Amino acid sequence: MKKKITVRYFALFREHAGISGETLESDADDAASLFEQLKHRHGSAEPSAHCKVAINDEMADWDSPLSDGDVVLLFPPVAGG
Amino acid sequence: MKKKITVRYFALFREHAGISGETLESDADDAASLFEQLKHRHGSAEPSAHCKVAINDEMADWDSPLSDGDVVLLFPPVAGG
Amino acid sequence: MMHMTERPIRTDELVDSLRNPAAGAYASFEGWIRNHNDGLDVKRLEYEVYAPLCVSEGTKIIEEAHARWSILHAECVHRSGSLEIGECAVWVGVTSVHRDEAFDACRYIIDQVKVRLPIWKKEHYADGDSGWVNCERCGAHDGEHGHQHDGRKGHAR
Amino acid sequence: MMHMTERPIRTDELVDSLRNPAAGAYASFEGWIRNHNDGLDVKRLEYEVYAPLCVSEGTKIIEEAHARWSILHAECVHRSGSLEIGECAVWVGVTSVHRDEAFDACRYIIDQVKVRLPIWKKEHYADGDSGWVNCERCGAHDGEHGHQHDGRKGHAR
Repeated sequence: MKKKITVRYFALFREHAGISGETLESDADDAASLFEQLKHRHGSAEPSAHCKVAINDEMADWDSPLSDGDVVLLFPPVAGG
Repeated sequence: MKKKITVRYFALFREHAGISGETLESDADDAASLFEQLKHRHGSAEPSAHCKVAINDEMADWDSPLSDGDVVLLFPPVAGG
Repeated sequence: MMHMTERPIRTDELVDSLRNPAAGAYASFEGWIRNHNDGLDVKRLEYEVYAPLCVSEGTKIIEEAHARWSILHAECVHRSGSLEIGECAVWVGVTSVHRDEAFDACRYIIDQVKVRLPIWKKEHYADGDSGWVNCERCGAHDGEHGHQHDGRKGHAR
Repeated sequence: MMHMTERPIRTDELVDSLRNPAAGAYASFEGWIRNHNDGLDVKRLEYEVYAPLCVSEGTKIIEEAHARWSILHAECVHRSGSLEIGECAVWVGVTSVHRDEAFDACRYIIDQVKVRLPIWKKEHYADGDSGWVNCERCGAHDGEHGHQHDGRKGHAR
């Protein structure tokens, strides 16, 4: 089932995508699937343990389910030092 | 053999002795013996592991030998915190 | 509390906000912009942040520190935007009755802030080049996405 | 370097003396005069020091820290004389490239300073009484020397 998802890209992901965010239709069940579907955008080959995701301004796991209307934030690895 | 030793008392030891220092003749071979001889002054029963001694402005051990003319500093335990 | 700011961090004012007659120990940490990284000559850094989550996650970290150690106050402030060499990027301050707790909580907070807050830094080098720091751990491989690489860190100029 | 001072410790000026474009981390510790100790209401503290040995032993401690960790600068300043509640009695500041070393060296320096420097503190209590802190560990027993005791810490009023 198609859901309306708003995606926001940060830092390197934003530079790769050339946009800071977009709203799209997706049948992805979880955050990992969405990340995979959007790899042509954010430029990362796979959901790495070092990348993070937030859903509706809460940190989330990659296997978190997605619902219609969710705002998904895709975070490349943080600087860490 | 008698040696001329200058002793300085600090903090509690100075308050006990009622003087900050004195020059005296002593036959003490080491700092521990001198400390023992002066217990009526500094008020401490024995050279405790928590008390320290310095000889001629260098930290010293209790078994350090004493020489004629030495300046011996008797330190009660430091505040430590 | 966790705070984000685009303005210089005034640590003298921040420490005043922690003063408390019951406090015997104040441990603090500051991260400063240094002029080199991985052998490269750094001219300035840009911090991109997602402030809402920085504040909520940072506040969670500080609450964890309070739960774990007997401390009086703990605060953290992080900069965003463009920073010059020597500027303070992050400050953590912790007070407690005795020093053990202040040290341990201060260390915990900066360690967690560094790995959990959505903050990214882009280094600008002496030769005009730039690169996102640490992004190579992400799994973004050269050639899989159609942008220019400088070959140094696998990232865009 | 180790410094002793009878004047208020200005940590803002001290941290400026450590600034270095190569430094990425600044860890610091301050000991503040707190208003209580062992359940007693403290009004002020007097620090008696033997400055020549404080400086030489403190400098030795800082040299040990330099030998043990890769740090850029380390400084320590300790007050002497009469201090009010909230005043800074001791400051340690350490800079390094990365934070591990700054934290570890800072902790080492304050721990060693507290046990090795000839510094004694006398607390003055709300009721007018006073006592040397920690002196009970010394082995000075009540009644063996002819002075007044207040029975609290085994020490003179």
